[in-house]
Amino acid sequence: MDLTLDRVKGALRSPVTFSVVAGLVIGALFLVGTGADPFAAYGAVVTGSLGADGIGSTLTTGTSVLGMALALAIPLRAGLINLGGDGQLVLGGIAAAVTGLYSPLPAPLTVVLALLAGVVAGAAYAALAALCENRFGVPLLVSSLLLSYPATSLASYLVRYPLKEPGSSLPQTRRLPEGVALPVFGTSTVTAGLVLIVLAAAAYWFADRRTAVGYEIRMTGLNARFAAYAGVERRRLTLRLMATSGALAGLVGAIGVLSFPYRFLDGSLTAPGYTWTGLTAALLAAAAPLGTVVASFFFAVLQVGGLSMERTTEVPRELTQVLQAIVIVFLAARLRFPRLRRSRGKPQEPAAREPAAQGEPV
Amino acid sequence: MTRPPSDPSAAAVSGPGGAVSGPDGAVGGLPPAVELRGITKRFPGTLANDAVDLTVRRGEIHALMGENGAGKSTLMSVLYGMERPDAGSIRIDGAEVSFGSPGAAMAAGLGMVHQSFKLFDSLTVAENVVYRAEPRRFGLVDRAAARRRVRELGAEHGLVVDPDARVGDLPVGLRQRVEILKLLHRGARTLILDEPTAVLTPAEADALFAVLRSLTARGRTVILVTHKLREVLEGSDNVTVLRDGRVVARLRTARTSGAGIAAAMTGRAVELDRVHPAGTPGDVVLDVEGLGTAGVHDVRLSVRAGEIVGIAGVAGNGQSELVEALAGLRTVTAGRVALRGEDVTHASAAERRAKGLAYVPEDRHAVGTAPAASVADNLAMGHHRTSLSSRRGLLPPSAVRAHARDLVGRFGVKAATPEVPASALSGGNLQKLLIGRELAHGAPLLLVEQPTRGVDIGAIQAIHDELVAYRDAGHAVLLVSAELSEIRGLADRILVMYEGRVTAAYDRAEADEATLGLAMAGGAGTTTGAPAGAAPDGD
Amino acid sequence: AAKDDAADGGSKGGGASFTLVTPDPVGQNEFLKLAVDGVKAAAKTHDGTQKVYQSSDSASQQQNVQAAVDAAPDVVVLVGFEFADLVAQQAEAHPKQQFLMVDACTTKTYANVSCAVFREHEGVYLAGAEAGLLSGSGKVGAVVVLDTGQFRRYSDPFAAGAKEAAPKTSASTRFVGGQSPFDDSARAKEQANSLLAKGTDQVMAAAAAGNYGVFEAAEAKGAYAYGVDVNQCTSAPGTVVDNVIKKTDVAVQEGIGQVLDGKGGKTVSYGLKEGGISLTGLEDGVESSKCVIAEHEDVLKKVEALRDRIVSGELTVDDPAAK
Amino acid sequence: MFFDSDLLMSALRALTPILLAALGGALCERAGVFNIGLEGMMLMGCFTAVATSWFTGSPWLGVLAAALAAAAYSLILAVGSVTLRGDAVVLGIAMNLLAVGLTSFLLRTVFGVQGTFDDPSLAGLPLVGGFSPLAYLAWAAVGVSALLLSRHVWGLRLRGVGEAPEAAATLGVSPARYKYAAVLLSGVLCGLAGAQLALGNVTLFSENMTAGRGWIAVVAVMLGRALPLGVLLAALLFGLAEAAGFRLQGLGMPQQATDAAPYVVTLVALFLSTAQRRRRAARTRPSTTGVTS
Ligand SMILES: Nc1ncnc2c1ncn2[C@@H]1O[C@H](COP(=O)(O)OP(=O)(O)OP(=O)(O)O)[C@@H](O)[C@H]1O
Ligand SMILES: Nc1ncnc2c1ncn2[C@@H]1O[C@H](COP(=O)(O)OP(=O)(O)OP(=O)(O)O)[C@@H](O)[C@H]1O
Ligand SMILES: [Mg+2]
Ligand SMILES: [Mg+2]
Repeated sequence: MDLTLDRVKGALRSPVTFSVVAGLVIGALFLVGTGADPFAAYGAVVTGSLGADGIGSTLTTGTSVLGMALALAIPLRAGLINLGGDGQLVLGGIAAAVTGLYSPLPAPLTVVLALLAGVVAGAAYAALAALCENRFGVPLLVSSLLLSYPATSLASYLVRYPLKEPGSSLPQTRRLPEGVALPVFGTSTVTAGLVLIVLAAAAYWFADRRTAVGYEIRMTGLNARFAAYAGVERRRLTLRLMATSGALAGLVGAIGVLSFPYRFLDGSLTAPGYTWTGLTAALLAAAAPLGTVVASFFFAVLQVGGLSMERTTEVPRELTQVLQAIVIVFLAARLRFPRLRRSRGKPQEPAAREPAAQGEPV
Repeated sequence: MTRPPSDPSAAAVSGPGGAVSGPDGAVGGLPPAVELRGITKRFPGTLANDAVDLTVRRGEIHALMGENGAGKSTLMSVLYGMERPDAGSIRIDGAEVSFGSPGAAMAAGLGMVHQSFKLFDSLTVAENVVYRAEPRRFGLVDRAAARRRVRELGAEHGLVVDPDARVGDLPVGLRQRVEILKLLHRGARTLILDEPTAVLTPAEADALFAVLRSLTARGRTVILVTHKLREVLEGSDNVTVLRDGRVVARLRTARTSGAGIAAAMTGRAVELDRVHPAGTPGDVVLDVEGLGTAGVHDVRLSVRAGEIVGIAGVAGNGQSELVEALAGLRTVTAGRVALRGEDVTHASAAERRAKGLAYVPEDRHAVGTAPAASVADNLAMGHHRTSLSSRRGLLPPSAVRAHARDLVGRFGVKAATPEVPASALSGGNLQKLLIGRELAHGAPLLLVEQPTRGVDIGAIQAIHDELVAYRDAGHAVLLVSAELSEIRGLADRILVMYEGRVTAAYDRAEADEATLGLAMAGGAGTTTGAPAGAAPDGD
Repeated sequence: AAKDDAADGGSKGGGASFTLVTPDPVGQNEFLKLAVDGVKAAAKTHDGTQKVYQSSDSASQQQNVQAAVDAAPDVVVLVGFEFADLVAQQAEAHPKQQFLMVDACTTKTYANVSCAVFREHEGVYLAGAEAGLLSGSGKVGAVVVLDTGQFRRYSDPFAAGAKEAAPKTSASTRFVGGQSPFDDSARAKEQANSLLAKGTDQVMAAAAAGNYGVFEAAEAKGAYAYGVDVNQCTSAPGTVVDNVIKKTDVAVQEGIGQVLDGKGGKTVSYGLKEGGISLTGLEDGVESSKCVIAEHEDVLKKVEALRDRIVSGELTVDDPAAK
Repeated sequence: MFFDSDLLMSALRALTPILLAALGGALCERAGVFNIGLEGMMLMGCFTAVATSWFTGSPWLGVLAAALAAAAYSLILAVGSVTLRGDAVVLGIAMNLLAVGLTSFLLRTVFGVQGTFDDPSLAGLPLVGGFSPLAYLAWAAVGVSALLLSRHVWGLRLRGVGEAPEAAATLGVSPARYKYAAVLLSGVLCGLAGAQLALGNVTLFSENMTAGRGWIAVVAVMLGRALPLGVLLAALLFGLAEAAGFRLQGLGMPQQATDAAPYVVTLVALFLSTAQRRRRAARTRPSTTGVTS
């Protein structure tokens, strides 16, 4: 009982809570400053994203955000930052599109093959960034970022010339053949992609919590020298984590192509900024699996709700973007609510200090 | 041996060599260069300095000695304004002072060379020397003046260094010179050197002493913190010995001997001097031939099941590098390492562990643990691929927790729950965690480095008992320690490392402290044809 | 911000309702501004209400269209080729909902989807002819957002028109590209500079926000530029020769009118003939347009003749988007 | 001729904002703070410059305000990473996101438009010899910062702080003070970079108009090894690759290839320079760029 109370108090005092509350308060100040009603605005965000009309969009957006968040969280768990999510995402998408268009197999098998093609393309490209660090000493942060641009350009070229839909004025591939599509839930825009991503999240959670590999990844993130001392080989881990990361990004790309409008359209995978939103979510949760899921959902709500708020009120949706960034600034600085009573929970203190680095906020 | 009713070495205060003139001792009417009175400094859980009096006369080289953790560095930090004393007073040239910062101490004519160099590797010698005290022209660093200054000071004091060399490219001996030049540039009249020769070759050390003597000849004063008896005997005028934060001897170097100083230094709590019964050696577990790696040359040694082989030596003589090379964390450049008859010279750390090696590293915060991770996670490391992971790499949290509870109980680690982060543990408890984790492997070979550094007396005893029990269970242990009493109490055979080589090997019976102390200070003959790893009890 | 204005003077509720969904933020995008003007005018005419939903990417386009359809206004107006797939999907799912697509059309035809498309290439061709006639160096060029079929309508016909008017003219195109092709005017400006450096003295600008950059570059070099969608001569008087006018507002208004009259489901193509595409120089009020072309009546005469040939069907301009 | 003065001019114009921002990044790097928030700081500079120039009619006030605003914005990084010891990479990424949102939001609330604000009466910076005065300032800044870092007392101390803060502290130099100064200066430089972009290269503000230039600056810092001249060369390499790309379009190279070219060239240059550095010395200067790895 007392323990639960302490936990609740700990959670309330955690930087996550502080950052979210501070973000909301500052956002409210912005709103008041522009003459809007913060309650109405936040209300519109909530009803617009979680109401009957919005939940489908939230889950659809959430699929991509969570997918990219997982992709970036997995290496982040070991302290590696992959800034090349866009390139891996796009290559996954284009690989899936090519497979979907030219596979001779029956439609259901083609779907599976296209998903696999996306996964492989993303993984291979991300592994290239890892090789740049392992073999050439170019920091992963930079190599992944720089590699991202040529990948998006390549995809852009492919859909402009060799893969272009004849007669279309858009740089897009032909529509995938009938049936080469992920199953959709009812009349919504939510596809089986959500299931795949949720499964990936569950697998990540499982690996993180319950496998030796997950343990090694966590320990590498907390103290790389410690992990190396115990026999974890950093280069190999980097390569594998990046490949996994790219695989997930590629999967998100493939899901994007195998969902409406069932084709690869230049820029449509990257323009919504899932990579950055995903990275933000992963950072916000310190790459912890459940935290990443919660943060991704939070951002999907903000994005979909923000757009809805803009439609129904006078408040621009950039507000939600600002809110998102403020939350993460506060979190990075590990600000928290001041302690109310000094005497309590001494042994808890260091535990409470680290949730940004380790803890599950659940 | 049990602890005598009164500390025998206490007599050394008036010393075998005869006492120096008392703490008040102003010589020739001049006030002492430095006079510390009743300095007390307490850290949480440690009384680092306990009413220390220290008098340093102008123009002398005054050695400050004591075992690891005796409080030497703390005392110097207090003197240099980096730590505030809890009690006591400081006089410089007779005037009472109170320093709030190193800057203030510098202004009073003190200068300190720290135990680990405080240099900027990418900057030039001249830049390092004038940093924060730059000669200027139009607001710019007057590089010509800085260079000139380095040359002048170098010529004056025999500290020749190329002013334009990048400090990072210099050998340690020259870096040491740069440190001293830094002080001289700032006009320091009293130089404090904390273990300046720990990383120097004997030739470099000799050169340093020549410089120090020339400095004192010109009226400067040197306080030298060191572990090396030879240097003290050859280079210093007076010696003050600290033990457990207290002054236990004040000696005039000319009238004392290495044995006298060593006796004063090591009159430590009885538990450490307890000699455990010898082991019964079996098959060779670790066999090293002609091993070379950065800082280690041509090391030959072997460790057998059921024995503890101790490696004694002053820190920085290659012990850490040797152990890292054995553990697979450092590339071996020469020689061969065999573990239970299998060649593992180029095996990875993971492969060596799988073949039966456990390792307690020296640095428990940066290497041995992940302070931010929970106690349970820290205890699982290394076991996570073996005993704890059931099938196909699954690592059930329940197994990790059970393992943690087991080890916490067995090794008496004081942790509220296995979920608290390791950073919440005290140093001693963290060390117990680390040793418990590595012992729990039951690996045929245990490498253990400085197992009791910074650990309280009770924990030391527990750790020693564990190590002996481990040996008696038929495992091989390679123990690296800078604590002579530890080595003597535990090891069945003792090797001494000096300058990256094994320079002496003793049976436990023949290794008294004076002999060892002498060998550690490089007094064990030349490195050629050293007995190295050849088991002295011959087989 | 979302706009939910009862048209001036009109009473709310009684009349028709229209929702416009844009593919990008309206901002300073002249083309989208005209579309907004169009729905506003329609709301006024039909005594109704209008809303504008601005999207910024594929995800928000999808959400906005969904939201628009959910609210079931009389007409959902969509501007831009990006909506083709979405409209097809929604039209099928909601046969009672009327859609008006501007600037693009679904591949299949639906009874509840009306389209208004433009033949910009005809206007661009005329602008090219002006450029060919006015060029001193015999070199003309275009700075265009991206290398896509849609945007090639602003480069290829420009070259063709110039060559028609002055056969020795050579033409060159730059695509802005980069990390944000629609917003990066500094990049567009450098692209223009790279054309000007080669002696090009007539530049067609179809670079979205980058047009301002192109005008700045031309102005600095004393060269001439051509704008799009509306009269952009005011942005750089003395530099902008003429503009390819695209009367989106008219297309929206007329389209809505037809849908309300029950004549939906058709595709109307606007070109020179229909007056949906024109040049500022060919419209009334050239004199006060601040356009350079106003000083070149001889050129305008020839261009008018060329226009008449296109209108009469004697001359057809190749449409790069149809390739 | 393919390489002519126009190509160089074009490259120089394109690199000016990148160079200013990269110099700021280099100062931070030298002080031991990894600053990847250059893009965001620059964007804040763009908006402030345009807004101030619009409301006061003076581009010079715009430049000044941009420098001040970006410096104030950089405090997020200074306080967050130096005082509160937060992760500089996370802070930098958040600052980039925040700047995009904040400037778009302000664009709507201050100017009531979305996307782009452009007005013929918006006063831009005058051109002197084909370049804006800020371009000359940028080139001068290369020299000044090179001199400052290599020869000035402040620069010497800053380099010391970045390399070994505890060593600097034992000599009585406060590392925090120098780190703050470096971050604030990088703010000023990024503000100038933004002003140059929005009032020099062009005269308008559009959302996200920095278009990745801040990231290129980050890469230039790395490629130029945080040396002002190295940063200049890196920026020049990028600028030339971009300007050459524009030309190559004219020779029929697809837009997508010319888009990718500068990044590929940069990556190759990074490979070569890292390889060379590795060959040259086993001992490398500790760098802050590895903070998170
Ligand atoms: N900052 C600190 N906080 C807590 N304890 C400290 C601190 N610094 C030193 N100690 C403790 O004070 C005691 C004296 O340490 P000190 O560094 O002065 O020893 P030393 O004689 O210099 O040892 P060594 O020979 O290893 O350098 C040790 O027990 C040490 O662990
Ligand atoms: N060329 C020099 N030769 C010897 N000593 C010098 C020289 N220049 C300065 N010093 C000494 O170094 C110390 C500090 O120098 P200085 O006065 O320049 O630092 P400071 O004024 O504290 O610096 P700042 O105010 O910029 O932090 C002083 O004791 C000064 O006498
Ligand atoms: Mg020591
Ligand atoms: Mg010490």
